[in-house]
Amino acid sequence: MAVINDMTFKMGGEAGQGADSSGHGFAKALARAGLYVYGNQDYMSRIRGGHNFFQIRVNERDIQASTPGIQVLMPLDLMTVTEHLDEMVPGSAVIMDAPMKIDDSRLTSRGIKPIRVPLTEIAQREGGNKIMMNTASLAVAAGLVDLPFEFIEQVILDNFGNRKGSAIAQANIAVAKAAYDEGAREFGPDFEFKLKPIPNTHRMLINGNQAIAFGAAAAGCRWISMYPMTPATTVTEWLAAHHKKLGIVVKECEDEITAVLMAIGAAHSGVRAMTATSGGGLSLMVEAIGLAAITETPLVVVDAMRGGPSTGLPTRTEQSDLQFVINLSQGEFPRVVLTPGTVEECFQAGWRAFNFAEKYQIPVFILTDMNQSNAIRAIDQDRFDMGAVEINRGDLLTDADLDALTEPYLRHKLTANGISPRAMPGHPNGVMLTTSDEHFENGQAVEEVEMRILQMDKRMRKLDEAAKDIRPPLLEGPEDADLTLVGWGTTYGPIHEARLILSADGLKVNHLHYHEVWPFPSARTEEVLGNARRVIDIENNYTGQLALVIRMMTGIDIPHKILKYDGRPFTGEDLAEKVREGVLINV
Amino acid sequence: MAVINDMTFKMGGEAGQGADSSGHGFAKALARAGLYVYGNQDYMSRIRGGHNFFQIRVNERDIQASTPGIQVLMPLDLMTVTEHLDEMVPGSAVIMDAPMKIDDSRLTSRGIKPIRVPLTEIAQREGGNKIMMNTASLAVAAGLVDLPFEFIEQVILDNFGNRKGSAIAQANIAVAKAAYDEGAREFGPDFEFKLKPIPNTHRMLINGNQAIAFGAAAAGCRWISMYPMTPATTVTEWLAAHHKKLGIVVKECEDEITAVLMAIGAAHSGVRAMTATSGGGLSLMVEAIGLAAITETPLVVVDAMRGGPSTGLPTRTEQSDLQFVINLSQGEFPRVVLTPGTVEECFQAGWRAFNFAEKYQIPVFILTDMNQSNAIRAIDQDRFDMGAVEINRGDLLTDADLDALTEPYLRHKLTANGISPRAMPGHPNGVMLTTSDEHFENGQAVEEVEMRILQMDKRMRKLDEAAKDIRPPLLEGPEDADLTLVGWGTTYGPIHEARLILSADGLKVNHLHYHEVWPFPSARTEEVLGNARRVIDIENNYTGQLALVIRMMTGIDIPHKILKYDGRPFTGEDLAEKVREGVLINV
Amino acid sequence: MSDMKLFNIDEKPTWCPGCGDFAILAALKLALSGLDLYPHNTMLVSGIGCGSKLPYYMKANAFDTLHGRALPVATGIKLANHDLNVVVISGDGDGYGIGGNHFMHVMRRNPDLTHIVENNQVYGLTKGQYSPTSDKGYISTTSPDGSIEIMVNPMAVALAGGATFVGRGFAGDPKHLTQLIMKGIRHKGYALIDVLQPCVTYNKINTYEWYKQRAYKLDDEEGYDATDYESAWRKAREWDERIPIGVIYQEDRLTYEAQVEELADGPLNRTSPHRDREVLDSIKLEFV
Amino acid sequence: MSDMKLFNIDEKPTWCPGCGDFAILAALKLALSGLDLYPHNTMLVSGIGCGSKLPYYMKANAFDTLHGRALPVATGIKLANHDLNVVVISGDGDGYGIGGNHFMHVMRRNPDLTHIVENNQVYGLTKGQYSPTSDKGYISTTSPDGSIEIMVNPMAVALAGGATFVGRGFAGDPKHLTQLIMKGIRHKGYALIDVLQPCVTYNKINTYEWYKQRAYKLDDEEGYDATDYESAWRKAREWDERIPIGVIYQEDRLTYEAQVEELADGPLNRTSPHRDREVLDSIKLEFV
Ligand SMILES: Cc1ncc(C[n+]2csc(CCOP(=O)(O)OP(=O)(O)O)c2C)c(N)n1
Ligand SMILES: Cc1ncc(C[n+]2csc(CCOP(=O)(O)OP(=O)(O)O)c2C)c(N)n1
Ligand code: SF4
Ligand code: SF4
Ligand SMILES: [Mg+2]
Ligand SMILES: [Mg+2]
Repeated sequence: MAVINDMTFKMGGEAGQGADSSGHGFAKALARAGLYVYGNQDYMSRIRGGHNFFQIRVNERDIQASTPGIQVLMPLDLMTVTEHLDEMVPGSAVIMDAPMKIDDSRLTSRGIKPIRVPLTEIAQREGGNKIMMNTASLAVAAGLVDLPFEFIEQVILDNFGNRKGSAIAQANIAVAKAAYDEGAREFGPDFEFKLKPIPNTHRMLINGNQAIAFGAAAAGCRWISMYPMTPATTVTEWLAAHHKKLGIVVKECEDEITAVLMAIGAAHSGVRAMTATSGGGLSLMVEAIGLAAITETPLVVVDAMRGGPSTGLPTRTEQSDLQFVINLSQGEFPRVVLTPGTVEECFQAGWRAFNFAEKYQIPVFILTDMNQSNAIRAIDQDRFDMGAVEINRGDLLTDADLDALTEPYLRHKLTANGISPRAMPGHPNGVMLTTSDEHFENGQAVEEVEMRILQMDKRMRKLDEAAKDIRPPLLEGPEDADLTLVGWGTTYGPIHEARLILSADGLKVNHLHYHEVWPFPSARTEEVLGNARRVIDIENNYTGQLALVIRMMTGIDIPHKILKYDGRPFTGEDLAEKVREGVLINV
Repeated sequence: MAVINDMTFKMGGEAGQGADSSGHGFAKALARAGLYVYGNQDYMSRIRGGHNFFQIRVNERDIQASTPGIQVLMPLDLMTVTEHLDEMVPGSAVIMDAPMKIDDSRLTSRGIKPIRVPLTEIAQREGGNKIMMNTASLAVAAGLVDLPFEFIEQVILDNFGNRKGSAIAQANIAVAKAAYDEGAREFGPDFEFKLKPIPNTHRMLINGNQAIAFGAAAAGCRWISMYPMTPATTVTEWLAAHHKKLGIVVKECEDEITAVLMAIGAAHSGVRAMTATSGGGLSLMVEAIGLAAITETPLVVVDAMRGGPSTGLPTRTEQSDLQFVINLSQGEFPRVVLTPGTVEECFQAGWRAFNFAEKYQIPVFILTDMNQSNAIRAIDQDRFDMGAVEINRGDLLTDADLDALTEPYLRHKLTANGISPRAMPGHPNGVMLTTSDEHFENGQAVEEVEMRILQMDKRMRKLDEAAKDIRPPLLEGPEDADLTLVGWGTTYGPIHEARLILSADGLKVNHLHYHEVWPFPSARTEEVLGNARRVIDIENNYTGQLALVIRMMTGIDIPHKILKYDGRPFTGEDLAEKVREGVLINV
Repeated sequence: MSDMKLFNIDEKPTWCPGCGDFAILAALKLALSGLDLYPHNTMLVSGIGCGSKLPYYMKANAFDTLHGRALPVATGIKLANHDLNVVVISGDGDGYGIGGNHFMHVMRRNPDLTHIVENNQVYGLTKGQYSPTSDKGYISTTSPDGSIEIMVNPMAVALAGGATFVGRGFAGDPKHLTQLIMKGIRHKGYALIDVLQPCVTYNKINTYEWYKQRAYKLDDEEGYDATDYESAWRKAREWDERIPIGVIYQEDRLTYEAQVEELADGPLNRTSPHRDREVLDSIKLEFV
Repeated sequence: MSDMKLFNIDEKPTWCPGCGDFAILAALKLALSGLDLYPHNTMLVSGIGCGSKLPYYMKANAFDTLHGRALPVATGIKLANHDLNVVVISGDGDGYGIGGNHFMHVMRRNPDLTHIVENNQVYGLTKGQYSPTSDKGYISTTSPDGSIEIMVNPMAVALAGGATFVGRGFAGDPKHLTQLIMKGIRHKGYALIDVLQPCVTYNKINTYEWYKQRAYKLDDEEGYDATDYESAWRKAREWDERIPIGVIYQEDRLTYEAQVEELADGPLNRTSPHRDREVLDSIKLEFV
């Protein structure tokens, strides 16, 4: 009767209690056991106190989102119990420190098992420090669900630098072992949810921001200038932590204006350069992005979205910058907008962005969001294939090309495809001028009608070229579905899960996922949506921005929408339920 | 055979030679003569040199745009002659200083009359200063076309402070008189284009920026903080020149970020406050506009558009910020966008903006452009009716209201229409907190789902309310036309003129003009365009932004477009010609 | 003196236990009540950061703005209603980093604002990156090998920039801080009060102990004359071994609002909107 | 010494006749050739304004950026290719007004940039509004009754902010200016060169004559030691009666780029993109 390899763990507590890092370690142990894992965190805009949690869903198949039910809750404080009681499924367990002040009947009455273990005591006794209570709690959980102890042990060792001899590692292991044994012995037999390692797997555990940063690194990015802003900061922090290995210059600046402008300077000089920020910082970059556009400087900007407007919900998720990014800055210019929805797509966006930027000499945006920035997923290692990463710098003149040049070099030369050969400043034959004013081919400012039109046309032509490189939206599920679910970016996961659930119900449903959204892939959109029977647009925002873009570009209206703007991500179950109930929000 | 009251004058020269101010004086004389006038300038981004011109079209009927043909050219330098020769109509005249180095046959061969008058000599002889040559040139023109001398004299007197005794005024009048007489006597009889004053008229001559500023003043605006940027600066400069009369605080800041934030501070305190800028400055204001939105601070922002992207064409016109303004800043919030297309509409936008801003406690944009900012038009004085200006401050609590308050004041109270009563900070019962974070009704930051949704819904509800106040697009011409011309903002003039021309051709054509564009007037749009036979979208930009918005909001596609992005405004003739020829640019 | 309790509110600060911001909050409340000010005639304007949350935890008019943007909003508020006592709250990143240009230019204007900078030499709210006041060599997630920029010296910049009141306090000495804030509020003009504020979570270098060892009171310096620019300049540049706290410099200069003629008749917000049909019609005639 | 003619180009400046910018252009070309620099190893980075048009009128690599934004672009360029000689050109509004925060923070970093500020104490290109360096009381279209802010003193701010080279030149003395620019370029680190630049069209107060009456050369001051911070501080604050020109202050400090280890092997742009399959695969294992 046991349920094998299908459950959710949740660890919660005040900010600063470490639910996050402990949970992350536990997820790693699960991934190493060959299981698929999806973990996401929820935290408040404060450093200590409040209520944060980390949630880990485990499964035997690749999973893309969390589910509502919890099988094992690991509260570090009382609030975590009371806050999440409603989410516990029958037969689930709450692993509590023995003295936790809650009446067990509040749990048992709902069919939840109160698992009281003297966590602090064990931590102090075996490890000599009560902060090892988190470790104890996780170890009880591992024991409870039959996860072999070796996986817990290994993660502890790793955390402490893999030095077997380390006293602190040994203390933690001792705590874990004692707790594990008690969990397994006292409560295991009675607990129906179990994990069974899958041998011979090669998983890795990564979140969206790491994947984007890793993708950029794989593209040979050597520059990131930025200003800290949640949830984008970790892109930089990951690169900073690896700067020696990657040879990347990391520059924290006095503000986002400087951050983007320094990147523009570096990019103009021939370095693959990027910046990463969130909405408020992006707002400050708007003027400079126009500069990149008119000077045809390759620029990669990561915008990790959060609840808006303004400071809004600074540690919550939202997908509300799409139209902003497509339309930002005065005047008109070509740009590319990538909207990855999985860690694999984040990785790809990370390197593809640089190819778009350099090939077309334009600003390229990677739009991600709070949820995706932090959510971790276990995937097969070969999904991050370094061999498949292409580097295309576009039409970049080499020293030899410049040596051979017989005519004056023209930075903004008019060409058939709109792309002017680029050179790095420094070569005697490549002396170049560029400017934010409209310009002649040689960069001199121009006000005359004719050249203005030619340069404008030239720049806009690049959009047509870039459109050929854009990956059309992904259609998953049967071509001739009765229902088409449409989404972009981070909703990929929950929609994917919802599709599986609804398909299991017998519904013929497919999923149109936009991961590269601008230049807008109109042809494929018309092909799929033009003939769709019933369409639902699903977005983490108020106005249904993708639906608006679709209508703007194709005329196709999607009146049925499921929109969520409370700062929390969807789950597959939520969506499936809403679709079933026909609870469709029309705006 | 004379053509009466239908002609165009053009004065041109290097920057700094005064074509602009002289031309403006001449236009004033014409308006006082009871004629309708439309004048626009064309200038380069430099202080001296280059080539600038000022062009004045005169007519007996109210006119809204310039026309291509010139009847009288007044070159202050040689370049002006060569640059504009192609625009001269047969029978037209070039009024030149006698020694101007150009072969008369280049003129006569095209049927143009070279009118050589020793302008500098007259200036020096009669006035004692050769810079009075401009005056001489205009006076010759006046003589040539039979404009009674009194109008010239009066303008000169006005310019010099209306002091009859002023020596410099007298010198100028002497120059003018001598030149006028020579023009009338020697060349008048042979010249077929004539002006005839219309008595008992009451005209005024005003440009778009003055009209916006005047509208704001009429609304009781008491604050403008700004940073200089062409073509918006003159809004401020006009207010600064009148600050004593209007009691308006004018604050030039260190940048546009400060400018908009100071206005937000002032507005929050209960002052009607605005800022004015162009695209680059607006880009810098993006973050702060989101702040105004979430704190529900009434804010009026004038964006005078110019050729983009980036610095682009800094002294040229374009309509390319529409989508930017509708979508700017992270997250989603209500806003109003006014897009006046005539000086009357500019005036109205100037005061209506404050009512929208205060009634709905939102950011309101007035979009104008370089052409409209500077173009002057003579209109009947009663078109600017101060009595018709309404002041609606919305739900603003008085001291008495606050005295009577029994419950704590809630700045962001949830209400049925989304509007929370506003109070000015300072009253003991009205102590208030607001923040850029999402907040409770009392302004405290909130992260919980429920209040987030309530506040988001509350803010967005205001858009529905505001939609009721928005003036639907103006339809001019027959309801059942064969052709509908669609435009917004400054294209009103040329489209209006084109409609008249095409109607005269016998075409049944009407004109749908958007002057208040967001919240988008979908109902009226569907009504008019849903049944239109043939539609052409006309815009001063590359992508056809209004057409994109129309499609986004109604699904109606307008494949036929006439788009112009060379920094110059349309003329009615251009448009009529393009329509006739079927030269439609499809993007 | 007003009742300090008037400034109390039922909101528990979300700061980390031990954070220097608690003392600043307490000192501000004491200073306001000591000056007989009230929640309704006080306006707090803050940026974004740990320290900038201060207005949430006390009762007074408040506008929490954007990261780095408190000063211009505060200037707008002050000019619109100069009857309000306007206190600006920002962090070091907020006030000297992203908000540095507002800082430079507000000094030239000298509006009557009291600007408290909670200077913990680190970015607290975003979890510990180095800030413009971090010491050179400071190690953080964005400077893993130590930052390679010299720190901003806000006292020196303020003196060079034309501030009319330049002071420094220490969150570890709340009594002294209260007095200093009172002086700042009493000062007619822009008053900068930089506060050494230990961030117990992220800044493990500049701790209470570190500051305590270095901070000394200018009040205790015999004959120190804060109105003497030259002496002030020497004190402003002290750092590291010895860090002076107290009023470093003070000068009399007309405030900005005293020079704006539109404000002569009283606060602008009381007479806005302003409209006189006759005036408008007379202006109309200029276009004729 | 390179041939100055190499820097010539067939573009007539659009400045007003008599504008101080002409002399600055000439001095810059002379300084570059005097230092044996070439168009291809020089990079001019300018903002927007009359003065910022300078790069249009000579031959060299150039990036004309945005109003106020030259410094960060220049820093990016310098760090990406430290072999380039990078000269930044801005106006007073550009450099000290809207670009003030970049100015404050570039000094902390000390990249090897030479920053020429064409200081005409007015906004030229936008037709004569007052600027942050306009004297208090300056009358303009946006200050019809005279501005009521005190001017920025860029020399003092630079000293307080940590600039390692602080100099002032005068467009009315192009020879001296040429020498000064040469010193600035030779200086390893951030060199500020503020140039008194008459705007003959809009600034009728601070004219050639006005400056000439006041400017005096520090070279002529017996025993003036620009490496002495205290003396520099006194000179930096002189204005009005007497205005010192020349090198006010100079200090040796490591440049930013000398401290970035990624640049040790040569310019970054020469080795970008950088990709090592083995390194990447090893990093991948961290996620396991
Ligand atoms: C435009 C913008 N950029 C970045 C952020 C993110 N952010 C919030 S607080 C903060 C820094 C806080 O440091 P500080 O100002 O020193 O205040 P502290 O938290 O240390 O009190 C940053 C970078 C933001 N809110 N807005
Ligand atoms: C963001 C932005 N704001 C405003 C402008 C308009 N603008 C162009 S140049 C300039 C001021 C020029 O003054 P300064 O920097 O002193 O240079 P100058 O023309 O006097 O040489 C301004 C305000 C702009 N281009 N961009
Ligand atoms: S992170 Fe630092 S500054 Fe922020 S609340 Fe905690 S101790 Fe205070
Ligand atoms: S306006 Fe002034 S600064 Fe600009 S070019 Fe003319 S004289 Fe020079
Ligand atoms: Mg800080
Ligand atoms: Mg200037």
